[in-house]
Amino acid sequence: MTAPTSPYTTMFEGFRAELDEHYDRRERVIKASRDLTSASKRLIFALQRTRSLARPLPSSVTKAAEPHHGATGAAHDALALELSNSLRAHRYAWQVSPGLQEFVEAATFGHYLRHQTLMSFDEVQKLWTETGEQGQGGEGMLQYSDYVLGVFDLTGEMMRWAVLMVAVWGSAPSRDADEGAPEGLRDVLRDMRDMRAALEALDVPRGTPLASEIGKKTDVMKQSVEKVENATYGLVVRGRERPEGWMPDSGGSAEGRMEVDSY
Amino acid sequence: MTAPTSPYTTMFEGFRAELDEHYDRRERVIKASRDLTSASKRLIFALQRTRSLARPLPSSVTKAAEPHHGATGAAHDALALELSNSLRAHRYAWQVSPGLQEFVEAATFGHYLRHQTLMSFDEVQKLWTETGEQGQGGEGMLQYSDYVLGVFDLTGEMMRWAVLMVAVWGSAPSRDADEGAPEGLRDVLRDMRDMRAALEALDVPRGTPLASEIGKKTDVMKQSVEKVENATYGLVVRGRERPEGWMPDSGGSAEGRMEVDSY
Amino acid sequence: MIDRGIFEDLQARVDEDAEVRDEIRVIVDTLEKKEKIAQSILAKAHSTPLSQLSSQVLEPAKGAIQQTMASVDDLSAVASAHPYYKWNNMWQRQVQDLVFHILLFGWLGGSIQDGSQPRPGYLLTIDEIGGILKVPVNEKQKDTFHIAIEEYLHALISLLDELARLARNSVTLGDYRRPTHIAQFIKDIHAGFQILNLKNDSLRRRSDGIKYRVKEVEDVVYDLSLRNLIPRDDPTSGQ
Amino acid sequence: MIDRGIFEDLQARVDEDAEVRDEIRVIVDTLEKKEKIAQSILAKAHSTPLSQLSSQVLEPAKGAIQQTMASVDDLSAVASAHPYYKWNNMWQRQVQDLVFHILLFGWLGGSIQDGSQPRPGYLLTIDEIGGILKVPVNEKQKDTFHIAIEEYLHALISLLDELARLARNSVTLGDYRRPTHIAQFIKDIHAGFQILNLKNDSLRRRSDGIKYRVKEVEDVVYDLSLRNLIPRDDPTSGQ
Amino acid sequence: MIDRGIFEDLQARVDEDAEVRDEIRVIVDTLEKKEKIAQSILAKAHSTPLSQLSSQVLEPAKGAIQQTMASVDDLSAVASAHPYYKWNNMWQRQVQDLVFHILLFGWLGGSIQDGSQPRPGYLLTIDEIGGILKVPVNEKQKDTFHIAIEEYLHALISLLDELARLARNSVTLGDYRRPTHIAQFIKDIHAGFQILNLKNDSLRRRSDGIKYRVKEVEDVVYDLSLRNLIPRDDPTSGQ
Amino acid sequence: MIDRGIFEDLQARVDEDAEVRDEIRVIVDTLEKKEKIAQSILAKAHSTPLSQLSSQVLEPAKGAIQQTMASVDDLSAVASAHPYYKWNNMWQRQVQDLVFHILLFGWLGGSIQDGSQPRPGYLLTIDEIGGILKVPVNEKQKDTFHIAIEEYLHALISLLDELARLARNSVTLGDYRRPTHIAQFIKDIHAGFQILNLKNDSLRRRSDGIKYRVKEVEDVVYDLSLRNLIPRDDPTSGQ
Amino acid sequence: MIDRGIFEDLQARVDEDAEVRDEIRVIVDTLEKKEKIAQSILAKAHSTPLSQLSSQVLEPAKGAIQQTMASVDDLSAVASAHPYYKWNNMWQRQVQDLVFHILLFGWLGGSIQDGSQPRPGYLLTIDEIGGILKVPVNEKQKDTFHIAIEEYLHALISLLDELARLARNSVTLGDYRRPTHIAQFIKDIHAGFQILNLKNDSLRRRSDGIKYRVKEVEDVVYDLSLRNLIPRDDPTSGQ
Amino acid sequence: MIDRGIFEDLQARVDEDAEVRDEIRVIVDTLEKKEKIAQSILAKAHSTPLSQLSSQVLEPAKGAIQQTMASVDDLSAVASAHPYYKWNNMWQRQVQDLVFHILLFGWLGGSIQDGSQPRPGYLLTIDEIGGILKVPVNEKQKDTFHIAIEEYLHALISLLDELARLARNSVTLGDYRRPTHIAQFIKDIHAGFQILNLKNDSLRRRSDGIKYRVKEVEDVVYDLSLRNLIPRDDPTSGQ
Ligand SMILES: [Mn+2]
Ligand SMILES: [Mn+2]
Repeated sequence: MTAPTSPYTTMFEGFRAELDEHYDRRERVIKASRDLTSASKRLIFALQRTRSLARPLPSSVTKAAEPHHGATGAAHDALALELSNSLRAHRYAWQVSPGLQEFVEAATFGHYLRHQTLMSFDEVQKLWTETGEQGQGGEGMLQYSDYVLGVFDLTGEMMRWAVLMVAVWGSAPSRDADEGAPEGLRDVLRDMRDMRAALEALDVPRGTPLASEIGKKTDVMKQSVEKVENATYGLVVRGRERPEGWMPDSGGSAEGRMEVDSY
Repeated sequence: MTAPTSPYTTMFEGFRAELDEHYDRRERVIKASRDLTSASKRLIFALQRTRSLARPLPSSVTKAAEPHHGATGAAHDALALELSNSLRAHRYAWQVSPGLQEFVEAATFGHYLRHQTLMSFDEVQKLWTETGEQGQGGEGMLQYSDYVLGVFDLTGEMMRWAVLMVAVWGSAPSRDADEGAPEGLRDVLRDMRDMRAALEALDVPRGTPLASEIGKKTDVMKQSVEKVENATYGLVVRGRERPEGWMPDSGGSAEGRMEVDSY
Repeated sequence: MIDRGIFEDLQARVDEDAEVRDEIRVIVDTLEKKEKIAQSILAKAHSTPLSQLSSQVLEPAKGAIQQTMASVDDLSAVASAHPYYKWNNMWQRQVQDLVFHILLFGWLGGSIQDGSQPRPGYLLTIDEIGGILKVPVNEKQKDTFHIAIEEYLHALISLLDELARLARNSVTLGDYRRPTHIAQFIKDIHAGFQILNLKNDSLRRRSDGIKYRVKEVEDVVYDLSLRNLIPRDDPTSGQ
Repeated sequence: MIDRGIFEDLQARVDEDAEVRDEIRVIVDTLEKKEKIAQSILAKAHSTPLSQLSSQVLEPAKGAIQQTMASVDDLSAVASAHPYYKWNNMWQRQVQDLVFHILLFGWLGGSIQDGSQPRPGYLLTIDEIGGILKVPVNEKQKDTFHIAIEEYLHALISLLDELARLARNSVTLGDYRRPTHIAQFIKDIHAGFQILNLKNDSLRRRSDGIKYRVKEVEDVVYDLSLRNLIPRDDPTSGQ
Repeated sequence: MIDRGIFEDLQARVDEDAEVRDEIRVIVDTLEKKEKIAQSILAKAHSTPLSQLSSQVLEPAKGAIQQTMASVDDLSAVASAHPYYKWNNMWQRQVQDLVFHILLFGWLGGSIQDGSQPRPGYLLTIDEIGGILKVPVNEKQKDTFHIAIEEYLHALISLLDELARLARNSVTLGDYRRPTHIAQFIKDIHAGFQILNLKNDSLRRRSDGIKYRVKEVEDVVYDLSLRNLIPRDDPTSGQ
Repeated sequence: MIDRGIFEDLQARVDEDAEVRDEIRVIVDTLEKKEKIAQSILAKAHSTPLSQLSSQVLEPAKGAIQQTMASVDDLSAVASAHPYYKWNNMWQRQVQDLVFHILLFGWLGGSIQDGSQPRPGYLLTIDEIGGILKVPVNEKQKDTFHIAIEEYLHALISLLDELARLARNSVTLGDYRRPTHIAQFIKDIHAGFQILNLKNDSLRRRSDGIKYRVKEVEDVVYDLSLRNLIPRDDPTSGQ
Repeated sequence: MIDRGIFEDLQARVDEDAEVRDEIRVIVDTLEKKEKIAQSILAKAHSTPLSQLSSQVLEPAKGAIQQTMASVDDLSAVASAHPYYKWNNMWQRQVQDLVFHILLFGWLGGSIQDGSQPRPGYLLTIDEIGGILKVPVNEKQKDTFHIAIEEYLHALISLLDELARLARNSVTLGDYRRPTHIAQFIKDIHAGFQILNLKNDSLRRRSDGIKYRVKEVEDVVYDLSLRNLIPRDDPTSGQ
Repeated sequence: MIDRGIFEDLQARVDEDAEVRDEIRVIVDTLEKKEKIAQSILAKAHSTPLSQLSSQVLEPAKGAIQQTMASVDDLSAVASAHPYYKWNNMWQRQVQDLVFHILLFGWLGGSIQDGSQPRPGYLLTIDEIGGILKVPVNEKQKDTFHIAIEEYLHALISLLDELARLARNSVTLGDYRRPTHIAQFIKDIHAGFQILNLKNDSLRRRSDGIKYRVKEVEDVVYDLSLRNLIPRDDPTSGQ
């Protein structure tokens, strides 16, 4: 025996069709968003191997990044297909946001390494629409809030890269010198401080979801800046022991040794 | 410029291949587990429309359930493919458990409605291996812990079903009488009490994950039993106002009316 | 080199959103105030005998509901200028309440359109609600203000809660006919909800409670049936 | 009708698991105690001049590590009788520590096999670790006890932490050659980790810290280089 | 260099606050103890037939309430010497309970002033409460101890909770008249609260619960009405 | 230089504590297992008619409770050899559960001592509990194992929870007399708790919940009373 | 029956509070915006060499701080019209931030009053802060807007956090003198806090963290001292 | 029916505990105040050259420590009248701090007993601490006030934290000898802790942190060693 049918069965069958479509689409969006997150994270890992700044990425990095670009493109196309109009794009914005934030993080990090400038929201949006493997798509999907939150995370990646740069290029002037230290390494600290100042100055109304997300990320961002400050501090303090006229590639001199002793 | 290659590159490339395979498989397992959860939930919704007990399911229910069986089978096959050996089955047990628990809930609920008995772990395991669309598979994937936790949730579905049964069959004896009240409706309460007693008596060592999951579900299970107790209590109290000799289908009598007045 | 313009652009977007928020807030507050008046009128249905229902409840309620429409117009106009799902949580509760009250009004036999004949026990469809409020419903393509299915369903559950209460109060008022109508209605709607596949959200939680509404009204019908109080001529009384 | 046998069967399974847990716990506790002895011996590497390293550290450490093998045998036997990933969290920390100490022992030039010649600065591979402990590694098909890649990588990170510390203490001991070896080794391993795609788990968090180890040893090499303290004959000194 | 006075001043202030806190605590504890006696006497209203209410409940309760007044005097004196909003959370619960019990006492027909005639079903106003306790009420300008309107309303909601319970217990005691009075009273108060736009605080949350009290007493009236148990002379019986 | 004895002494102490913990753990686990048997027997009280209560529930429960006593003896012996407050959190829950089940057993009319006559509805005092378990109670001076008054009160609150549930299930079993006894019992205990000034701990929180149990059983009595189902000889039936 | 005035009065009061809240909110939001400007200017102190500090940081910061004063005036006027402790949590964070930035401005050598000579390293007292902002401080009797001593101390702790960071960045800028001044300053403040018996609140928690700031600057002084980088004329250089 | 004595007894017990708590609180507060004076004197060790240590730090500290003893006497008297483990969490922090400061005082070369010769670098044993404070230590049988071994070890870890900081500050003060002594001392204690199998509590967590102290002092020794700043006569200088 089963529940009696009712005069409203047809109406509810209509509702069921709509709701099932909605829930199924949400599932697909969640899955594509996870794929986008995963591919973007791998892209960032590949980018971290760059040892230059404001120059085209070395071919080894671009080659390593290649498959992840493909995965990003596939995720983009899946999302563009599901979120093909503004209504849907906003309806599933919460589900797709983690993936988009990670995409922003990867895009802006790569851009920074190549140009030493912060990629703008419009540029990221444009890149996103061009990311698909099957032509353009996904317009209006990437919100400015995704951009802001991705830029917060970008500071973490900049910190990881910069601390390592300070380590291998700063403290050991006599080694690997032939590869050449990147110009403007210390400008990274200036850029990070500028970003910190700009992000802290953002005036987001209390009680909004964006404000609470920013609240969660602010401390980590500040710490990232301070980690680079500390690395730079170490560079300066140690650098002061370098004797007058001491050259990295000269291997030091007897006077150098004495100089040290007399400190 | 890029990070220098190292003598260990080959070794780490091997590690990367292994780890990427692991992470990718975990993603696929999570996705299939979500699909299994979703299909099982829809199966349960369809089963809730049953109005009989210990009889074959009515065709309207089996028909409504049909597509969800297909979805469950697809999820099963995806999981069986990924978790094809014992090592993998246990490695991703945490990720697949929510889906399997929901499968147990749906399987045991359907079984209870058909037979008014609790489906055993072995029976559920067997059903799981036969659930695939492409022959058997998935042996050893469904753990007894999944079974126990699914049975805890089963009490919630039994409660939903029983309270509605009490409502439509118990309190309104004069209506829909032609469809016939299920036999043994009040036995459901006995069965739920037996399940409560058995589940409470389970002695699981403190500090294990199973103990903590059980801890989270125990109160809800108890409340489900007590909700059915309360519904049955109402049935009894109200039933006591029925005049001697009053018959549901007689539509009452003049004396009945007077009887009420004299209360 | 960090371009300050990037952040100025972001700040401008944030400020723009803040303005939208304020604009919507004002409209929603007004809607809520008007809604409360409709609510307090409709609440009298529980203590008003059927004979006076039209004059005491339905007529005044009609006026009150019409008052809310200006706010719905305002809301629709402002909201349609922005992405629907970016802001809809700001008015969801109020719109659900309004739809609920229109459903109750309609179920009691009220009619917004002059001249249309009253149909007590009638469930206004989501399209009819949209027609009354002059807004689209269940919009899937255009990013415009509309009544979503979920909102209609929430309102419908509120209606069932209210009717279960009304069934008992009808008995207190001496009306032994209405409870059987209500019982059948609630069971019909319950059957409808049972074919939905809801996720673990607030709609699922609320729909889970409908079975208790079924139980409550069945109990009332049982009480009346036992005492032979159900009028014989009622085709749904189950005699 | 609820069949009591169902629950008796479940209880039997629960009890069986509890027994397995107890059995593993005892073995792991023993392993941990033996491990601590190896650890305390290897800790002396920080204060032992290179010339005495073999007699003061490596020889005693070799004995201590051999002592742990009986426990690894026991663990392997018991664990292989049950699903690996059901229980592996019980011994992960201890096995990682043991692998770390074998890696350190090997890096310092120690060798478990008699007669094999010492190779200071050598990184034992995961297969060699498996050979020493006589257990499989990176097992993907058979559900048996093994050393997982993640465990090896955790141990490797611990080795880098320890070597960064050793670089400074080497200077204190007057050994100006080892820091440059350590620096190159840590940078090489760091380059390896950089090609991994790690998820947000404990391995990711720990590997994130390797850059600070790189920095620490680079600073030591810089300090020595600045003072002309790096022996000229060292091919890795970058002169 | 640094002015030590800052820290001494802070310490003095911390110590001063601790003293105020202790002083208030002692008074509030005493008030609470006396309050509990009044509470336990008034609790008997649920099991005392109307005929014995005056002698068994109202008379003893009057004495108990009078006992609390000395503590209210003390509290008023101490609290008025400090900023009201800095400390008021220390006594809020106790003062609300006291006001609740005076409201219940008054509703049952009790009267603190000798000679005034009993008015069962009467709601004491906030001003009358202030008069009884000899403290200001709803003070908006002067920063002195007072009964805040929020406290009065919390007490009023507690009264509704108690009366809903009393309605059922009245039936058990064979009093079929009181439930209809209670039902009307609760519905009147409910209507008052419904028109309010409260902010989202504890008062809002508790006032949202009044609808359940309404339902409870409607159910009692339904039960009585269905069985023709409501005395005919009752104008609200709905017959 | 550093006295190694400190660390050896600490290790000895840590090991000693671990041993005590293990020893107590084993006893408490055994007690818990036995307790669960008593619990599952007593749970049948909800589905056993009064006529079969003695044979189906009380007799088997008596045996089960007697089985627990050996564990209580063991616990008392071991625990008394160590500071009570250092370890008592290890057995608190189990002892509270045991006391609760003995209270329930006694309330249902069971008696541990052979020959003593059953007194259904009787509350065993803490001293009687101590007598049954052969351990001191409410010990204030000697640092020995005992049943603390807080444990007794927690068990008492558990009893009230269980009895409120039993009141409804009694009606289902056709017993209309027990609910009124339960109602009176719960109200008496409630009155006792209300007079206490407990500090803000778990006992306070749980005792605050007794009022909901009172309401539950009052509702049952109301349902019976309304339908004239309370046996006439019952003095609390409200007739 | 029920006095509707109660609810009207409550609504009036709720509305009034809402107005006060809105009024304060607007002022505080404006204050916060201005504050953020001051903050972003002062943040440049970390990257500005001493020689340009006055023109690049202090001058612009002075203007920014002066801009905030109008908001403080507004806040003081509005807040003083209402009980201080009812609303003070609305502006606490902003006022603490403002005081912190004025303290930092003053410590860096800035001066609000024209003509007064700069005193780098100087801690503005709470009275001086009050003088600058033209509001009372540490008001204990009058219930008026003021800077509370707790707010000053929170700001002071924020200053220490900032100075610890500044000590390192000063070195990066080539200023080896400032770290020793900062070290002495932080240690002096730390000594002051240590003597306090604070109750267990946020001030206590934050003051517990000062010891980590002490350690940080001691490390900087150590690094400079070890390398003989501390200018000789500095009395705390440890030579 | 219900024995009221149960509740009176409970109330008496609750009140009694509150009194004990208050009594202990007062003593502990006094102890804490005296302790803070000792702490602030000993804090000067970080900025006082060795030559002035005795007059500037050790002499005044001795007096301050002696002042605390009266409070320890009081505490011992009161605490011994009650079960130790029921109340010991009330004074644990203060007693640990006191023991820590006595250990630091002793390590710096201070001596409470007149005439005994100073032994810088000496670690007072737990028995010596007990002798100084005139209380039992590591009491296992009698339930009396005592210094627990865990408290001593917590204090010891605090000493290591303080000495790691002192090592750097010694360099700042131009004392290049003390760091190597401290390094050896910390490494010895670390070796002691490493051999322990602690259970997973706060002592375990804090002892896990000792390795960072080891690293800190090794870094100082490295810095000095690299620059040839370690006095040649030092046997641990590693030259
Ligand atoms: Mn990232
Ligand atoms: Mn379920």
